[in-house]
Amino acid sequence: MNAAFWDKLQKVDRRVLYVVLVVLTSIGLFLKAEIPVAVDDSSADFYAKLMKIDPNKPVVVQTDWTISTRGENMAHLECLLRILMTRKIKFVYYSATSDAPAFQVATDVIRHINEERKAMNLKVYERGTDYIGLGLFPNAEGANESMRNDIKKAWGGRRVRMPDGNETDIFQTPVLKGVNSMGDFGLMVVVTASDTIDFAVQRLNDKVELTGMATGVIAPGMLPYYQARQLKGFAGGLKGCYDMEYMMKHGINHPEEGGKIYVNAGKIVGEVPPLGSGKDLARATQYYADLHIALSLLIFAVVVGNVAMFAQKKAKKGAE
Amino acid sequence: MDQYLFIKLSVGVFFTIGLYSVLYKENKFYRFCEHIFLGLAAGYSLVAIWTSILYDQWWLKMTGVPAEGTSKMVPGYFMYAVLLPIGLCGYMVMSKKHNWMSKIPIGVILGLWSGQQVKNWWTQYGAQIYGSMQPVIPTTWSSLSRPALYTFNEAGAKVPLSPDAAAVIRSNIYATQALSNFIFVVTLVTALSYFLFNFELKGKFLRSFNTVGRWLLMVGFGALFGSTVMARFALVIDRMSFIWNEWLKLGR
Amino acid sequence: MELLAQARLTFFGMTPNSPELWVKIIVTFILGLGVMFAFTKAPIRARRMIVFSFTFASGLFYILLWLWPVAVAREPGTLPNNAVEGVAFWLDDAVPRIADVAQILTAFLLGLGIMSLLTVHTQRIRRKAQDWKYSVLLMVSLVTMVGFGYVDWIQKKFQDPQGKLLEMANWGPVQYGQDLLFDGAYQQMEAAMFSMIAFFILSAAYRAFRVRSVESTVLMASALILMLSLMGALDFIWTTGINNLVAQTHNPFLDNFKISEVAGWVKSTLQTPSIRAIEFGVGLGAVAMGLRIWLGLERGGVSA
Amino acid sequence: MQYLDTGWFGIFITLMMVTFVLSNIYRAKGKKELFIRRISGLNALDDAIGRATEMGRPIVMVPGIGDLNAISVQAVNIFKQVAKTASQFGTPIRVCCANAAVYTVAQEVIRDVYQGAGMIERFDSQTVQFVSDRQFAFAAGVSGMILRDQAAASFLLGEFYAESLIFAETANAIGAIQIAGSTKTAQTPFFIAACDYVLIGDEYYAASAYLTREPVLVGSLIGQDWGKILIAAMVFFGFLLNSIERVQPATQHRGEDDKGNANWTPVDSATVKEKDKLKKANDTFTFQVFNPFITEAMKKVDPPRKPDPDAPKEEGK
Repeated sequence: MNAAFWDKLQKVDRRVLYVVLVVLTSIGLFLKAEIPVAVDDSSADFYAKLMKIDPNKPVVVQTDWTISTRGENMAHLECLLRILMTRKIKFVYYSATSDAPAFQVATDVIRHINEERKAMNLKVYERGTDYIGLGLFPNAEGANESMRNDIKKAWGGRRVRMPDGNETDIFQTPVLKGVNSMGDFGLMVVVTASDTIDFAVQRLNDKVELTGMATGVIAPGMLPYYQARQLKGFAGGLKGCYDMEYMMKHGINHPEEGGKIYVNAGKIVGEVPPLGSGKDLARATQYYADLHIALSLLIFAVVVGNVAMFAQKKAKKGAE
Repeated sequence: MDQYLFIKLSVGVFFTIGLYSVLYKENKFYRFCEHIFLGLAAGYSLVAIWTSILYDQWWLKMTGVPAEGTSKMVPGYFMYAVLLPIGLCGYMVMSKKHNWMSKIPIGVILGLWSGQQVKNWWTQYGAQIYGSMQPVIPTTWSSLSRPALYTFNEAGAKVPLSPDAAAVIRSNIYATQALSNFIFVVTLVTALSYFLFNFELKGKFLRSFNTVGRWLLMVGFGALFGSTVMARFALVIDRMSFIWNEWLKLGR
Repeated sequence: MELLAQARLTFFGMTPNSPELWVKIIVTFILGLGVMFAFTKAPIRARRMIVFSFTFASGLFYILLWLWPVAVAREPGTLPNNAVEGVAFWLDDAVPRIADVAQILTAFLLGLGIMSLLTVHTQRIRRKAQDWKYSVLLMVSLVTMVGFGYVDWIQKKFQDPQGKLLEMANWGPVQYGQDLLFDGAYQQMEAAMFSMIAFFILSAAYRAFRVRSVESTVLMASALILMLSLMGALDFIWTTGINNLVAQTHNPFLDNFKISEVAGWVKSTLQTPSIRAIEFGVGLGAVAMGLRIWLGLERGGVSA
Repeated sequence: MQYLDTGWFGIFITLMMVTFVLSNIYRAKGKKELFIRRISGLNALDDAIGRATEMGRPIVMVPGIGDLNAISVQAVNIFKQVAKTASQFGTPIRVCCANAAVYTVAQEVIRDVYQGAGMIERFDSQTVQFVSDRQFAFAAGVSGMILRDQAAASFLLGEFYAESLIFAETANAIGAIQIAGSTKTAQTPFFIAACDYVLIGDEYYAASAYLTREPVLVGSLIGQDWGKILIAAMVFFGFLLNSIERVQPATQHRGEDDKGNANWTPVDSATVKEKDKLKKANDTFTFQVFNPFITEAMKKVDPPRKPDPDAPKEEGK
């Protein structure tokens, strides 16, 4: 092969790369392969926690993301909701971020998970009796601080419309009945695309069992909190979310047919069963397989570029 | 309702493709989407500036909130009214004669920022300075590298160590860890030397110190680059899914 | 403190909607305007002093907060013992109020920004410059968004105490319009623009990650290690392989060669200190520049 | 009334840094010919302006999307230097702002430059403009502008977030010379991959001293250098001290109760467990300096305060 060919190969037009990326990621969506994975300790702890908490205690979900980081956070929230709804755990959700649409986005996700459950003939979660939305708190730090001090003051005066059409104070509803402080919640989960997780850790980690789900950019910063046990577990980025879905399907240390154990998490002593929500492998599974294709393309492109560069140099020298 | 949702999705797909078209080249379709985007964004800013900043943080604090239901009365602080004339000074930038007055609100913003920097410097960096003082002398030579926290039983399966034995391992510094710590400190100091501006580094040794500092910075940057890739690719995959799965309802 | 403390009426904090409060608000505003007018008459050499005093006073607040003795273990509803404590109490109470000031002032200035945008585009339309039709489009979408946005906000905030409009079934045309513009168009465009970064990462990596110099080589190597560790399938194969090796050889040292361990080592031993070195420099730079601005030592530019 | 034990060391070191900067500014006054090492990204500024002038195409400048603070002010200061040259040669410039306060500063400063050069007719509504304060709308607007105007050079200096690569790759695609710099370390790798010259970290703050050689700025830079040497020295002696202490046997261990108060537990050499024999990280001298002892008694140094008669009473108490 001659120098011109290698020259072309090391200066491929960017548009060619873009088209290849679009085509490959589109094809990748249809593969939906279940990729075997070594589950992160943090996700294993998170899943075990979610499967072990008392279903009679409500869970509090803080969801601080908008459409622009939908790719990771929507998979996170969907996965969390599937676990909560399958385990029949009541929950309360709100957004503590200056990004105004966050609450609406979360409400939409709950709606479409409910539609999905309806289609599978499962019980639909009713607002007021099974879950409550509190709305938006624009100042994350202040909201967490006042929740730490007195939850009744922090959420005071918020009302919710029950399925029968009546308005009720949120603390009178079946969801929050008997809740007087953060300690009465079984778990708190922060789903976020920004540093709001830092405020939650600073203000609330000693009041309630705190966990988180965050984008790949935020997640590395959560590792120190997890190591210090300030976070009881977390799912970081798409990988963390795929870990969750994989465990929802296979459990932890759980022997399936033929005694095969898919997830062998060293830290978790004992067995955690799979979830069986009817749709355990969902968005993250689809995206994660696709991510491999995209990453392979990136690495392939870098390798080709380098090989071509060396080959061209060699060919040039040969020609001289 | 379903019709509305389909229209809404289609609008989203239309603009997504429009903005993507710039990847090929700048064109009329992109220009169309870009200008709508800029218009909507400016419109949204004008709405959000009042509804989510000024109304809550300025107006309500100035006028107060009367008691209602279980929520208590919040007094109004009239001094917030001072901020409006200060803010208006900024608009003097349009005047040819009095444009200097625009520096008043700017001065207030910058003054507050400057004070905060000095006040917060130690809280931000003190812990990092302490965290860099890593011990480099091993506390034990019983093993060069840190032993695993498990052993093997007769059957060859992994068994965790007793908590006491594990605690001993955790409390020790092993030779390989000490070496890593030493690399850490050297990396920090060489990289820091790269940012000395007023000292001319003379001699081969000092100059090579500087060069190595720059290489080590590049290692750090490469790692940063690599770790954001997953998050970014997830977003483009999601866009594709938005088009194929949600809009065309294929591939679900 | 602010959140715990009960509302206390003083000269400064008054009953909402009381006539006294309104009188004070209006008087304060007019006085402010008066001072502003007086400034326009200020002699040229006084200008620098005026700007400097505003800057200095604002910075001084945080410096005092930093250096003033703290009133230890203050409990709500107590009085200070002496004047020093009095100042400490005052500083403590003022923090949440001062914290908002910069954001509020920036918000007031947004009008200037929008005026700039409008000037650029009206000029384009007036001159019938190239692409002037797109400028019309921009104006129209701006006005539509503002219209729908405010009407929707007013309806939701003041005319819908029961929160009916949160449910789609109760929506009116305004809510549909707002949702279509904001959720349907604007947010999707944001997501589209954000996701375009992935394309650029691909082309930038292809071009820059070459074994050309030591710098670009180490840049590429550490990026590749991190990227490989993100690929779950590869990680799985590698980890399983090493686990098997460990089980055969009973040598746990091999655990260190798991790709996630290697990536973790690169991050904690090389990335953390090099980034930290940059941060130290940047932090000092910010302090130094902050001092120069606060004390008015920067000539030209921002200081008068 | 006294300082809690917390913080004297932090305040002391911070005050030392402040003294370094201020005393060096004072020392540098009136001196000329102060040394600053070469910063190649800044040397390239003039070449880039020259190239834009030859081609007759505009220079696009972005002061980041951050709020108004020293970082964006620094960007405006650098752009001021660019504008000085550009106004002489009539090279069109476009300063695109994403924050209204930054826009106000840039407008005032850049117009001043044109006025001072007597070229005010070259300053129009597009020279300094506000594009959008929404991150990605701003990105769309600016990249559209770079492509349509076929910018010859782009200077991206300031606080950038995810959008950094959108600008850098777009300008790279049309072959513009790019000089970028950000104090946000997370974005620097993308600039390194896509731009011709990159100011890394602190070089950004050194830029105005480098370009103008004003004694105040250079003096401040010397002070910053001293500060960095102090940090390096602290780390150097700290790690030596730490290393030596960690191999010594412990006589007492420092712990914390659930209120965050520190306390010491003596070590009995007869019964001590293997893991507690040596000094731990928390027992070292350096740790104590950086994390001072707080006890309940310290919180009681102030005499008790009288209740406030005007404060409203808590209901039910």
